[in-house]
Amino acid sequence: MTEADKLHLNRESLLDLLTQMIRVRRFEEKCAELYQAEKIRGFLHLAVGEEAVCTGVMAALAPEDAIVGTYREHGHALLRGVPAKDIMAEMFGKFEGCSKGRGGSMHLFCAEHRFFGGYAIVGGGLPLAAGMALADKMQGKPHVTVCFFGEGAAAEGVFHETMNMAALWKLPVLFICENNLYAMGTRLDLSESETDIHEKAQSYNMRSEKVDGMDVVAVEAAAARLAAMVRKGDGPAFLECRTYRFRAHSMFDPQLYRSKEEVEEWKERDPIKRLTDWMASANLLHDDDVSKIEAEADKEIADAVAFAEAGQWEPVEHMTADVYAGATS
Amino acid sequence: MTEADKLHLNRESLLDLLTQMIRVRRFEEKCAELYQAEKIRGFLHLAVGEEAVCTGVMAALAPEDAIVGTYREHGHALLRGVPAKDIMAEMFGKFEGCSKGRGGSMHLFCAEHRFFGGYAIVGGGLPLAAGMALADKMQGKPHVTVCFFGEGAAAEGVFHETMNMAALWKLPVLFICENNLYAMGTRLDLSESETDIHEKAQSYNMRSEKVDGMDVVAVEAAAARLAAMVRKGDGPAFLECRTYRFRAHSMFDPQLYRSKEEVEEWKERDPIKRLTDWMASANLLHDDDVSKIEAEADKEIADAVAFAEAGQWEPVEHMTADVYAGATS
Amino acid sequence: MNAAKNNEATELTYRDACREALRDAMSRDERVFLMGEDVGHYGGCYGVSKGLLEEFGPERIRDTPLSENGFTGLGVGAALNGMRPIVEIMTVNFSLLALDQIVNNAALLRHMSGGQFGVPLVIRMATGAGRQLAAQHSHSFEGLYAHIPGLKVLTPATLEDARGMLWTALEDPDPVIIFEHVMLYNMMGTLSADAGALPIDKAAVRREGKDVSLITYGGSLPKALAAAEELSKNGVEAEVVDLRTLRPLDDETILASVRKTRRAVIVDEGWRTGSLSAEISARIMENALWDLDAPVARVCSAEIPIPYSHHLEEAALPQTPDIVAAARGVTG
Amino acid sequence: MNAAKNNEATELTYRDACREALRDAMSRDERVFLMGEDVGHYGGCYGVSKGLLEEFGPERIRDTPLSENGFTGLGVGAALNGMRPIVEIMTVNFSLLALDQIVNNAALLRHMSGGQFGVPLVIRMATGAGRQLAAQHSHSFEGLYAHIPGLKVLTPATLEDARGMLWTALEDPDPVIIFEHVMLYNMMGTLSADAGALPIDKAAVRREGKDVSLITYGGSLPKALAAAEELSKNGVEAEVVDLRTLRPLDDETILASVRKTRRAVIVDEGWRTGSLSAEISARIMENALWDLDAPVARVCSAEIPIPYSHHLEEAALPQTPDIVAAARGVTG
Ligand SMILES: Cc1ncc(C[n+]2csc(CCOP(=O)(O)OP(=O)(O)O)c2C)c(N)n1
Ligand SMILES: Cc1ncc(C[n+]2csc(CCOP(=O)(O)OP(=O)(O)O)c2C)c(N)n1
Ligand SMILES: [Mg+2]
Ligand SMILES: [Mg+2]
Repeated sequence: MTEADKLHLNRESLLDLLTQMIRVRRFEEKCAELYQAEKIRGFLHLAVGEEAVCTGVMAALAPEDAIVGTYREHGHALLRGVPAKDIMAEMFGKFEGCSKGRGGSMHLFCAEHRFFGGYAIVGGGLPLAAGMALADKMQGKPHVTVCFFGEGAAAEGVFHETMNMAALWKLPVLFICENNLYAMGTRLDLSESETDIHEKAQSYNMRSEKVDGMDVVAVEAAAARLAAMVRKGDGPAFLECRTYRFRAHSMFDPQLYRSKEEVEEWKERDPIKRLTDWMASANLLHDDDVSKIEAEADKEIADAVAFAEAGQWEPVEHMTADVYAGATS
Repeated sequence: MTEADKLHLNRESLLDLLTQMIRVRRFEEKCAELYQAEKIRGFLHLAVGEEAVCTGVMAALAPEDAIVGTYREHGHALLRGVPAKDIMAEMFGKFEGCSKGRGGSMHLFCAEHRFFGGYAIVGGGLPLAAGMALADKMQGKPHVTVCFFGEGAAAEGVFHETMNMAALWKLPVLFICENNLYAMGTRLDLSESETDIHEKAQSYNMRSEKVDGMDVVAVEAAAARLAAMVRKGDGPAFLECRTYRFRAHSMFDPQLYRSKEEVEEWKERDPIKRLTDWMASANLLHDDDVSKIEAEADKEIADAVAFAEAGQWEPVEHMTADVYAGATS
Repeated sequence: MNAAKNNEATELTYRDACREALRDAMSRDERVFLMGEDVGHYGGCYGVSKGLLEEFGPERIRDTPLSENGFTGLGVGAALNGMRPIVEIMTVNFSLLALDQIVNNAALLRHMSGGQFGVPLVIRMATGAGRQLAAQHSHSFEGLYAHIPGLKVLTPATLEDARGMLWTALEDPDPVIIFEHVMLYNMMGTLSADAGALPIDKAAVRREGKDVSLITYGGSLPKALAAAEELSKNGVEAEVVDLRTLRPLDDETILASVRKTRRAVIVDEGWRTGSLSAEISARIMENALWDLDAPVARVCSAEIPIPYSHHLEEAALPQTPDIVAAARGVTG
Repeated sequence: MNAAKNNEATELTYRDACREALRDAMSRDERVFLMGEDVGHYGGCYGVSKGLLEEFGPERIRDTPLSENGFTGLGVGAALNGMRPIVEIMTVNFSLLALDQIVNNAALLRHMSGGQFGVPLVIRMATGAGRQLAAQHSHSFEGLYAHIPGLKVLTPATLEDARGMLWTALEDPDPVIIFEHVMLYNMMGTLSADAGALPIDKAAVRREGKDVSLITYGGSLPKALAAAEELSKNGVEAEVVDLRTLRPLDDETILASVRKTRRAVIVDEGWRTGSLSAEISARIMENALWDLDAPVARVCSAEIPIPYSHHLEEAALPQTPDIVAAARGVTG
């Protein structure tokens, strides 16, 4: 992080970032357990190791901003304010879930917090986010639509179609590329002739930057700066966050495509560890801070699990509701 | 054209370029007439004004190279060696046509000359061309696949998907962008945030250049140079040819989107006029050269029209042939 | 072309009726805008939106780059976030490029989000053959769209419907796809000056008859009506049912007609196998089998890429004589 | 897993059978290569191609970027120019991104070029629901592909077919799409060591019966067979027809069975409206109406985006009890 960024740092805001990252980490670790226990099913994509990205970006946004995410979006939903219990119930497939149990891990939605989903077609959320931004612009609303996606999406044609239209029409959208170097088992340099994703956005004449995605403070600073520009009407912006997932792509993945050493190397840069260490070295961390945060997170998560456990199954007769508004199909 | 290019110019090769451009021009002007006479139907897209591109590029290729074109491909087919009569019969919808009358103006095909078509989904020919190049590469064949398309195609997602894979896998494909500044009625700057198309290809780390598409000698020189590199195994290359169509997009187009003045300005740069003038000024043109070329072209075209007129209609019973190999569906 | 405030009839084309519908929608509701390739400066590939750019400006008559999946996705997003976009896709073949956004996003969103988010998007496109545009511009995929839950699919075949179904579609909270058959654009007719919104969930009996039901939609309606006239000369009175909406299908109207006539011919420009006509036949099988005096017949397109040459294109498509023959087959 | 040169039977999964088919094809013909997302280093999304990268190298087991329309188009081009590509699309929902290349290029090219150019391309993809993968990963679009002239559509539902249909598909001069149902991958069975190529134009009667025909394919075959066993307990002998190939349909086998049993239930995991089941019903209507003792019935998926929660997913799909009930309905 730069000196300028550091100047605005205080214990309170750093503790908050740490708290949020730990909440996400603990939540996802619990999900992994619950998957083993067969409480959560389908595809489960964890972002352990990547918490600095959603944490930093979410800290930079306003409540009226809109979020579009991928199938790896637990942290994004949680930090956006979707209650842990609603997310957990969703992953259990319960009616109390934030998508009534119909979406599961990959399709979290929450209108109240302007969390527009959870999309599992790689790249599919991008034009949708740009369209939301177009709507805001046409309606004169000063909001930002924030669109998260992995670097794998950059190969999809619709990525480019969206970059072009967003730049051409100066749409108020902030693209956040979570570049964790792999798309499932495909390493970036095996799938892109140009691996510097933020340059791709630049080639559309869009403001585009990269940031160390393992440094939550840097992510927050960059996201805040770019979001402010977008909000001002300067058109879209793009932020590539270089990060890494510590766990498998999904629960089915034997990870044949990368070495244990590589994973261990990246774990050295664990964003939680890094912030904790830095705060400690700067005397901003009290002895029991982390354990308190962890305890609170665990409590929240335990409550969420209990809530999910106690939840109902949507009555089968409801199955055909919501295919169309106000009708059973 | 540069001095280096000029050095290799002689009367014979220049006359040939002039001859080819005039053939294409006369052929297309006849098509326009025949459209008015309702002999040719459907969509007819003429490339009058753009002849230097197909003429220059075709002059640079080997017979084993493969061509993939668009719906604006009469000149390409003709200069590739597809007989004028086969093309004309195709446009008449006759059984003797190069696609048996099933394709019409937009879908010319000729296996003998490795003219792989005639595609009318904008951008649709690009991955197909890259796949042909992949096949050549895997089979160790030293051929180049040449893919023509308009600048409008650069907005399609599949353009980018193709650029990426072609560059990533170093495929022997030469992309020729015929940038005539308009996609139907949409001016380039109203559809692209970055209007320098050759830079788009560059952003995939592909060798990419632009050339004055109204200068046939320059086009030939650039295409020959790039084709040689591609053939050598240096991977794909991209050539943007800046050109202009003098006529409407298709025969239905009232051209509301551009001014007569703009068209007139570009007509000043007519590639045929330009080469004629330059050859004359360099004393490379004899007095009756042009009229002789025109007369020969007109003869060829008249024969083609007569052939097409005399052609048969494919028997209706054949209609279901060729949906699958060796079967009526 | 400004509609006077009375019900005097004007003479105009189907294309004009489409344009009037657009103009009306744009005037009524600020949230409505039109987006697609060449809808603005060019005036629309088929001239439907000519003049609207001048009237409503480039923000609301928005020319897009050639990016079908992209701009359709932008339409989905804009609909999600308060606007009422009309996305135009030039030709149904190109819509395959946008199918991901239409199916995987627009159609699924409401259900998948537990009912929280809806997509009030209208997509218009030209469909069908008859203009010698050959294989990549001439198909009929409306039956394919009618397979997708979450979508509604309209096929206006008259000037009234071209004028009247758009507004109802825009008021619908869910994605609606409107197919305009290319051969209808030049069709002349009259429209009452106060012509307005029409329902989008009902089929219409365009001609009453007692001997056989000709069930059709879109570009085949005029052919079916002509066939009915022809049949009438030989004393066969055909009832012509215009589906108008392919999803949801108006079973009631279809079955009532078949129960009355006891014979049905379905006319559908789609390729026969797996076309919408199969679904209608299956529904009749399921609901009115014992009312039938003959097997339900289908007149569809030949299962070939539509050829350029005029005689083959004509031969590939359902034509009035084919309909007459099929009707004679089931009534004979 | 190297097949010994005798006909000893090996115990393996459907997934293994798919892999054996790939390995066999790659070994037989140098022109064959596999291309798709994560087919190489990851080992295939569903593990089908695990180990093949090591065996055949990265040129022939080619990991692609996430570019469905692009790499499918590359497959079309490679097929046009002398290779025999197998393109893998992970899941049928993603194939909508590639539909333009599949329909507008692969399917049309031979006819549109006057017979000059063919596309000997094989596309494989996973289809169907049952793994709680929710709305964007669980649909069944094989009926949609079966609508397209120029394509052939295969749905191997047994180990023998998974092993035997690929090679025949690769020998075919035209584009062939193979659908592998996700719920079949773990199915165990035995395969004779000399199992080899099988025809791709014939349906198979998997169980003989005289009282009702259960006509199905793919992931629904095991369910139909289970239903037949169940029905048998009550003295109803169901004949189970496995379509195997959805385009072209083997009318002869279908109609022979229906003419024999005089009753039919079609089981199809596609959404009911406009599914392949409708086409089969319509063909029975057209060719065997007077042989029927009851209306042809259909058991299909509920017309909803497939939900994540287990109980709703189960409820949305055709299940054995539904098939039993439908068969009782038409035989009762
Ligand atoms: C269009 C599409 N193609 C393929 C897939 C299968 N798939 C799911 S996630 C994934 C990898 C995506 O990688 P990336 O975008 O880098 O995101 P990450 O998973 O690394 O967060 C793939 C190939 C998909 N869901 N959608
Ligand atoms: C995918 C697709 N979208 C739209 C069209 C309709 N269309 C045909 S040509 C054209 C303009 C293409 O412009 P460009 O690529 O610049 O080529 P040009 O016509 O100028 O040679 C359009 C929009 C199409 N054929 N295919
Ligand atoms: Mg990634
Ligand atoms: Mg152009």
